[in-house]
Amino acid sequence: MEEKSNSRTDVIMAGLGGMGVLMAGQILAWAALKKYEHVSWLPSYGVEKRGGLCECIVIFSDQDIASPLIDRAQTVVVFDGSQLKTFEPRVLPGGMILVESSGLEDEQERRDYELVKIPGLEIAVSMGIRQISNLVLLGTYISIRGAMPSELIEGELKRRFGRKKAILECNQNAFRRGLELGRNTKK
Amino acid sequence: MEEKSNSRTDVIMAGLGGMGVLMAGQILAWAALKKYEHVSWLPSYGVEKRGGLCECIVIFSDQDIASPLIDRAQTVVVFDGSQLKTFEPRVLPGGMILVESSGLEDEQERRDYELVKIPGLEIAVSMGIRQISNLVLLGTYISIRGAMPSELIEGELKRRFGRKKAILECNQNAFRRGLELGRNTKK
Amino acid sequence: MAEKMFVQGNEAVGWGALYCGCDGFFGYPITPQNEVTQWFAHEFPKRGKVFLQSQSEVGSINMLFGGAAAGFRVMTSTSGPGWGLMQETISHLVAAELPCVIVLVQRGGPGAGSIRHAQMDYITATRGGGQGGYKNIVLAPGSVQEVHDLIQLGFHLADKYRNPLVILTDGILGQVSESVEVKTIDFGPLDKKPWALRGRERQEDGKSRIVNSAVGVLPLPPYPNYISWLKHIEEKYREMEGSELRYEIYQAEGADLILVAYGYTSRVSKEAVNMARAEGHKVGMIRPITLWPFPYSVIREKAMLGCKFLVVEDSLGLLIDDVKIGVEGRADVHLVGILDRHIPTDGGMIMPGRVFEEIKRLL
Amino acid sequence: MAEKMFVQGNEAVGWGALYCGCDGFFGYPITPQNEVTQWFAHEFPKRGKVFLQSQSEVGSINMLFGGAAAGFRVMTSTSGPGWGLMQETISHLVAAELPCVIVLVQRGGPGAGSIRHAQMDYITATRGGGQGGYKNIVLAPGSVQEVHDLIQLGFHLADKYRNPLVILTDGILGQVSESVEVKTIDFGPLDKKPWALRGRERQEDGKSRIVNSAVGVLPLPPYPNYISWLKHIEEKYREMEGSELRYEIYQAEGADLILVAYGYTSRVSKEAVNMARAEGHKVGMIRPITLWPFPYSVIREKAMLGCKFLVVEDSLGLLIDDVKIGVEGRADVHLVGILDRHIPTDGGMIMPGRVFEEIKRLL
Amino acid sequence: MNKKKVCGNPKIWKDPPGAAMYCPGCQHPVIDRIISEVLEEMDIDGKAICVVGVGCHAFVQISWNLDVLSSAHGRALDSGTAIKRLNPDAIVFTVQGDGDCIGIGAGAFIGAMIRGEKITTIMFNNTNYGTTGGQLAPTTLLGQKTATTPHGRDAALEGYPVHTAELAATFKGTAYSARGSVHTPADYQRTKRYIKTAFQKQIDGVGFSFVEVLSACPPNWHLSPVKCLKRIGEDIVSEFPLGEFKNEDSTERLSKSK
Amino acid sequence: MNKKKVCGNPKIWKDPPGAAMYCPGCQHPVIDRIISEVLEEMDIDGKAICVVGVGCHAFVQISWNLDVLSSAHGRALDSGTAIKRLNPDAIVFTVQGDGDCIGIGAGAFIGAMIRGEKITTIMFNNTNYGTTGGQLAPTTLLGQKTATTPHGRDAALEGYPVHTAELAATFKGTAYSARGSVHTPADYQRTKRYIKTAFQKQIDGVGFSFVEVLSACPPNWHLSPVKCLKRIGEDIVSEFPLGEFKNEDSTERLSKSK
Amino acid sequence: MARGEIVINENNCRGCGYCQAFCKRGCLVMSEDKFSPLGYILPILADSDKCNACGVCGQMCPHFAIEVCKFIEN
Amino acid sequence: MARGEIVINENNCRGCGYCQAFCKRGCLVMSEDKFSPLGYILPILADSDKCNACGVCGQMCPHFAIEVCKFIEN
Ligand SMILES: Cc1ncc(C[n+]2csc(CCOP(=O)(O)OP(=O)(O)O)c2C)c(N)n1
Ligand SMILES: Cc1ncc(C[n+]2csc(CCOP(=O)(O)OP(=O)(O)O)c2C)c(N)n1
Ligand code: SF4
Ligand code: SF4
Ligand code: SF4
Ligand code: SF4
Repeated sequence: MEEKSNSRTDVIMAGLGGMGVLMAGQILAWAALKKYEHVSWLPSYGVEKRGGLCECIVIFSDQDIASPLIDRAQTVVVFDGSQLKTFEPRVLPGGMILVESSGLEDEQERRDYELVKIPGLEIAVSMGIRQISNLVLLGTYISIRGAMPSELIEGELKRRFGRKKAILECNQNAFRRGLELGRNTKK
Repeated sequence: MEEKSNSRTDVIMAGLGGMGVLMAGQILAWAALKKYEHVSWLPSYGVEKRGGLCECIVIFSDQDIASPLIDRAQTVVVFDGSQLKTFEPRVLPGGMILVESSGLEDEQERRDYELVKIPGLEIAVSMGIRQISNLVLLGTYISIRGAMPSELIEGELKRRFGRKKAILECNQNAFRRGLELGRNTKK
Repeated sequence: MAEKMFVQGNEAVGWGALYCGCDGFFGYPITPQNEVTQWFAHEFPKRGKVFLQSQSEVGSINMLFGGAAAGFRVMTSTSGPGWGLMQETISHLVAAELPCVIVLVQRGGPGAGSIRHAQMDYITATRGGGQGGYKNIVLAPGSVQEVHDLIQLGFHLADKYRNPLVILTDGILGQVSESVEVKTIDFGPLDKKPWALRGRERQEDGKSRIVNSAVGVLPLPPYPNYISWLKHIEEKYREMEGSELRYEIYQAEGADLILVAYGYTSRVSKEAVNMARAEGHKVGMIRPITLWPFPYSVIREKAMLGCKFLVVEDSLGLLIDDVKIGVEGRADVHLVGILDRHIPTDGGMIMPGRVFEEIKRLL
Repeated sequence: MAEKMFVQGNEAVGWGALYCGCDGFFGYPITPQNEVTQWFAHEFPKRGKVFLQSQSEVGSINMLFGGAAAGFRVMTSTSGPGWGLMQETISHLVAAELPCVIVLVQRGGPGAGSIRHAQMDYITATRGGGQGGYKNIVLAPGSVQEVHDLIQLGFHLADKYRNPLVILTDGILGQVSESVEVKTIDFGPLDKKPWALRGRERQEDGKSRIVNSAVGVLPLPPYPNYISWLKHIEEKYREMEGSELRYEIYQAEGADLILVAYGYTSRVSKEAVNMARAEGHKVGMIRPITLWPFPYSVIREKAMLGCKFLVVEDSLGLLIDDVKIGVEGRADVHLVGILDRHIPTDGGMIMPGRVFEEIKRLL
Repeated sequence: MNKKKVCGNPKIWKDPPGAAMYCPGCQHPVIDRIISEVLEEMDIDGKAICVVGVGCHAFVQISWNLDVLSSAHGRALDSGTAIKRLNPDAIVFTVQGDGDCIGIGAGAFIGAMIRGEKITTIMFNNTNYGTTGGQLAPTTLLGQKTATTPHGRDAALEGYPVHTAELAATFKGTAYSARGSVHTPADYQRTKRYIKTAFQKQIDGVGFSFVEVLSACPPNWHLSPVKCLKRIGEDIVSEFPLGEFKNEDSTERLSKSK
Repeated sequence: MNKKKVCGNPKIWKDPPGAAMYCPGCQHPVIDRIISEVLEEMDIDGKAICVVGVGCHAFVQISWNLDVLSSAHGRALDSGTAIKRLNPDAIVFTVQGDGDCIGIGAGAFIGAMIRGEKITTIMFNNTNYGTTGGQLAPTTLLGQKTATTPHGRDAALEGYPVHTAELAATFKGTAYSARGSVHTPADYQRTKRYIKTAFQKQIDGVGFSFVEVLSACPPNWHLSPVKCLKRIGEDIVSEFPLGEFKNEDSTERLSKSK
Repeated sequence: MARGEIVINENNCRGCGYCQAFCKRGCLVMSEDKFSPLGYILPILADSDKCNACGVCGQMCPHFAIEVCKFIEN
Repeated sequence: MARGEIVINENNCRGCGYCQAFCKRGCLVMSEDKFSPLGYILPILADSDKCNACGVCGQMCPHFAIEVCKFIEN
């Protein structure tokens, strides 16, 4: 196990059911375990099978996590453009929202946070698999926020999909495209 | 309906299950209805099908009956001689216990009440029907205590058994034998 | 038109129900309420009303769920384990806002306990024994006449508030016979249950209805979501608390000691109060008739005057918690409970003499 | 030998049970506890232990009745309506003195209510929802680690007192993943359940055993009658109250306002306390770990010092009654409850921000 | 040239439908469509009162323009019994899942059949508990993997799939019992006839009537919808044969009844 | 000349017996005697665990020198299931009344048969609820007067008597099902053979085994004990035929099971 | 001549009459005036000589009130 | 020539593919790149001319997404 870090990161991942929001959060949480003493992942969703609002909160820290449930986070990643308005209140002043640009129609209303638009779905479709836009967004988040070394995520992808090579590869590719995109966006 | 009376009478009828204790009490209570504004009948018995302790409390009064459940009564009628000891504490000082003489072995322990022994079973057997000893005791009780005019009981017997003539008659006979016995005992 | 009868408490349940237009009774045998079920089996079918013996108490209570949803006045009665089995659906009845009357003839517990009387279901009756926290109005008769009367009030209040209602009696009140004036009591008009299921074409507005208890899963008009519906339920409770409190005060004026009791032990307590007053002691009684809502304010008022309290309850102590909530630490609260039973026959009961003894000890 | 894992609260139930020698799990699907049942379905059979899906929650709880009577460590888990259905037999378990663990992952009620989290079963868990008035020890974990730990303590205490025990969690604690140290916790030795049914020839004394819950009907040795048995049960309760009280005090020293919460809202409250302390407010928290027995004395002590109380509970207000009993009118008791939920997604939850707002309003 | 609608929403179907609740390829709403058509064609929808169980099959309550009661899990027949007894003119039917009806609901089911309630039950058999994530049901096939039988149902541990329609037929109080499916258009029509006959028995007062209908549950079978239909046509109908198991003649029966 | 006891208390019968609980002429204890003899003859009393239901049939718990669990009403098979699963070496059997088993207990009964629990159930059928005063049971005969059917059971209202042994036989999980009676000495012996076979199925692990036994309940039938036996021999056996309804061969079955 | 012995436990007997009904040889008949301690009519041994110790009365007695022994010559 | 008309409600369709499976004339086939608002693959009318308005696609569609009309000459 690597040396444990000395900071706290929190992020809300949000979108509609069926988009891989919860899984992106889980990958992040499991990756964080390698570096942080305290990690929490809290999902929240409705009754509908698909298309209902859905979110998860991921926190990793070297200190006790008082509550895995928080009102607002440093970063909010919105996986469905149409939901920006719904989740805008959830970012801390001075924080950042990463939003999927496809479906995005809402205007940014608050001015106290930074908004970054990511064409995750476009990239995923260009790669031939719509379902992996969640990893594109995860990659972008990692590289823009520097939440943790990207190797930790890569490791987690291997742990998770190691036995199914094709799936592993396409997830890796999507994640790396996201990282790249983040690096370009960041500057 | 006759004119309502102006007094209170309470009696505990007790014995073992299967002896007609509850029914004797019910006949008394129904009869009392004709004369008293307030009447209560409260049975109490155990789980056993037969042979378990069993009692009922009958109260009739022209005034509100605070509790149909009372610790001790003016009169206790014990339908099984073997149970005198069990029910002796239930009579008020100055009161009376009428006890079936068959099976009676216990000595009277308290001296503050009057004990009257009645050979109810003997009489019933002599009449050819063991089961009607309860009416013999009821008759004795009525005549000794003058609890109510015996016609009220006769009326209730008619109401209750009117349609079954043979049963009515043997109950009437037993009750009258009891009355007679009481008259002789009283003096 | 009143009729005078000499009946058992369990039978008075039937007469009360009959005279207030109960349409159907659904029940399953259990001691000590069998006379209730049997009364309905004998008296209801011949009057064109429904009596049905269910296959279990889960059956009975879900039959009420259907019958109440269809707009009928329906009821059941049970005891002990049967009460335990009904808890899931009582909660559904509250959630679906379905009026009905449940008679609980209390016996001894826990478990199968005893088949004889006791007063051990106070908490589950007043606070809801099933899932999710809810309230029923609980009426506790103290005499056979009151059994008859409160059944009728019970149906009225259940319909008025669209909530199940519990009549809490006990094995002794069920067995005792007293004379009763049997008649219909008028509590005023009620709406015609426009929400009930009758088949769409029989609805006055020709619109279909849904009745369900899962408002958080499939929202029910007019409530857009779970929380707004909960708010409505909560408001209904506040309204019941405000309007439906009922109690009897007996000889409590200037008392140094006040007994609190309901059901059969309230009769025993009355006798004990009489015994005490006869000897010149200042003793009185408060008898809650509604156990929920509970007369906290009445208790509190007396507690502020500095008297002591003695709860007489045939249990290990349940009602006593409500009395304690009422006095808020201002007065001592004592208990004559199930362990104080005198044993004249099997199992025993709380006797007036024992209560009087305790009164004397406390004064 | 400890193992570190990142698991959901619902899965931690399984790991805790496995590491303390649970022999069998009997359950029926219901949201939001399905992960518990599925964990056992996957992990128990391959380890030679019993997993069985029952035909209903009535089935599950009566399977515990059998398994516990046979001397095994058995458990179930459920939620909402399933909890309602178990009430009859939980009462029988108490009466027959059968140890077992029931995990209740609370969802919204009443009725079918909502399939998501809530904290609305406090009363039925702490005071007995079934017939006849009884008590279970109720343990309320506040983290995934504590879920794992308290399951083990739960089995120990259930066996020690021969009483069913309830682990009260909620849909949020069931869903959240945290890292957990998985290992066997040693609570000391227990007897070998000499009362259990094993078949007469396997009994050490060669004598047969009876286990029943109807002591008032068919007396069970060593209790000659119903009342003597009730006395024994009552004494056991007093012993649990004396020995098993557990709670956490957080930042409560010299506080002007004390939050009281358990389960997921205790985490939310902790965050709110931190927020308040960061702004210099004197705010603390009392977290009951045993909900029954309840830390009345701890609450009373603080109330005497003159602080206010704020109960944070995802319900219409149930725990708050116990806090009120504790303060005995000496302090104001406020509630942030289910109507204060924030709605980030369907149904909403109580958020730290809302609690902090209320803290500021009250100070 | 005019247009005539040959297939659209049934008249008693509310718009927008609650169909959004179902997973892609779920066949529950297909059965709902059949029931809708039958009620309309028999012109009994106006006096119908439906009691739904708890499960995905219950979503229909928000789609139907019928009076509907949503019962406690497994207890639809208890609630339906009281409705029919109190309001004998109503057409009372229950819509239940296999878990709801013969799992947790077996007590109510057996009770209603013993009493011979004049009610109609349509049981949607998808061989698992759909709503809660595909657990073992009494109807699960041997070898079928579910959330609670990860290695497939094993007769030695979990017993054999229950044949509900055959079971229902054994009760004297049952007037009609059949099993249909909707995995082909022909079966759709056959099932519709069964359901129609079942309602007719209720109208004639002959006794309890029961129709079990097989239904695909793609997410929990871990198969694509189209493969689910193939599975029904092969594995499932060979375990659960389609057809009528009892069809009691009304007049004959009514004269026997006393 | 010596004496040899040919009939006395069974060895596993405690003295004094709980027989005082029964009404005169109740045949429940006669069935208890048969079970005692079978357990002794098969030498399995030492590892037997009996689960009794709630009702008069449960009084036997205080008479038997066996480990006995007194279950919740109708749930003996749930509790028995857990005992057998956790302790497969034990001989687990339930003693239940007809009301307990197929009335309130139908859910547990059906569940156990679907799962094919390796348990034996002896159901005492006295066609009513004895303990509570003789109410209608699912087994009550048409026309029979009970405390809750004062004019006799009417098929139109309360349905038809349920045939539990035949019903049990329809489940694949059931290895053995029979109905006996004790109204003649010959039937006593026949019933004893049934009960023995039932326990043997459990020992062989073939599946669930079930024996229904008719029993007289004089006070609730409002007949003298001797007339009760006549009623059994005439009316009751003509409604409830005696005999074996299923006797599954073990070896064949076990090989089919997977 | 009697080949067996019948002992009736009068505490247990509840006067049901099954023993009389099932004794094909008429050894046991219900009395008219002999009562048990609980008040039930008791059977009496009308003709004990006929008893062949078949044991049926004991088996059919629901109240465990009859013990039957067979005489064995040895 | 088309004897009927098929209208697909794209909001309701959940891409199950039953319409394609049951249309014996091949009128409806699943697209590869047409998505519904909820993200499901949509069927397309491959050959509407062949439609004889049998209505089977509509009946078998679980999501009430298909309306079928028959042309009537009058
Ligand atoms: C008493 C109770 N237990 C459990 C549940 C949870 N539950 C909801 S739906 C369901 C399963 C339904 O399965 P089935 O009846 O087969 O219907 P389907 O969803 O497959 O249509 C369960 C167990 C509940 N609502 N109530
Ligand atoms: C849940 C519940 N409901 C009702 C009862 C009351 N009860 C006790 S015994 C009994 C009937 C038993 O009848 P049966 O099973 O036929 O047995 P029998 O007495 O005839 O042997 C009933 C209803 C109970 N104990 N528990
Ligand atoms: S889980 Fe199965 S039954 Fe439920 S909606 Fe989905 S496909 Fe239909
Ligand atoms: S009531 Fe019937 S079953 Fe019960 S002991 Fe008496 S005769 Fe036997
Ligand atoms: S069979 Fe038994 S109980 Fe009946 S009369 Fe004969 S000895 Fe007595
Ligand atoms: S059958 Fe209906 S839901 Fe399925 S693909 Fe065709 S139109 Fe869409």
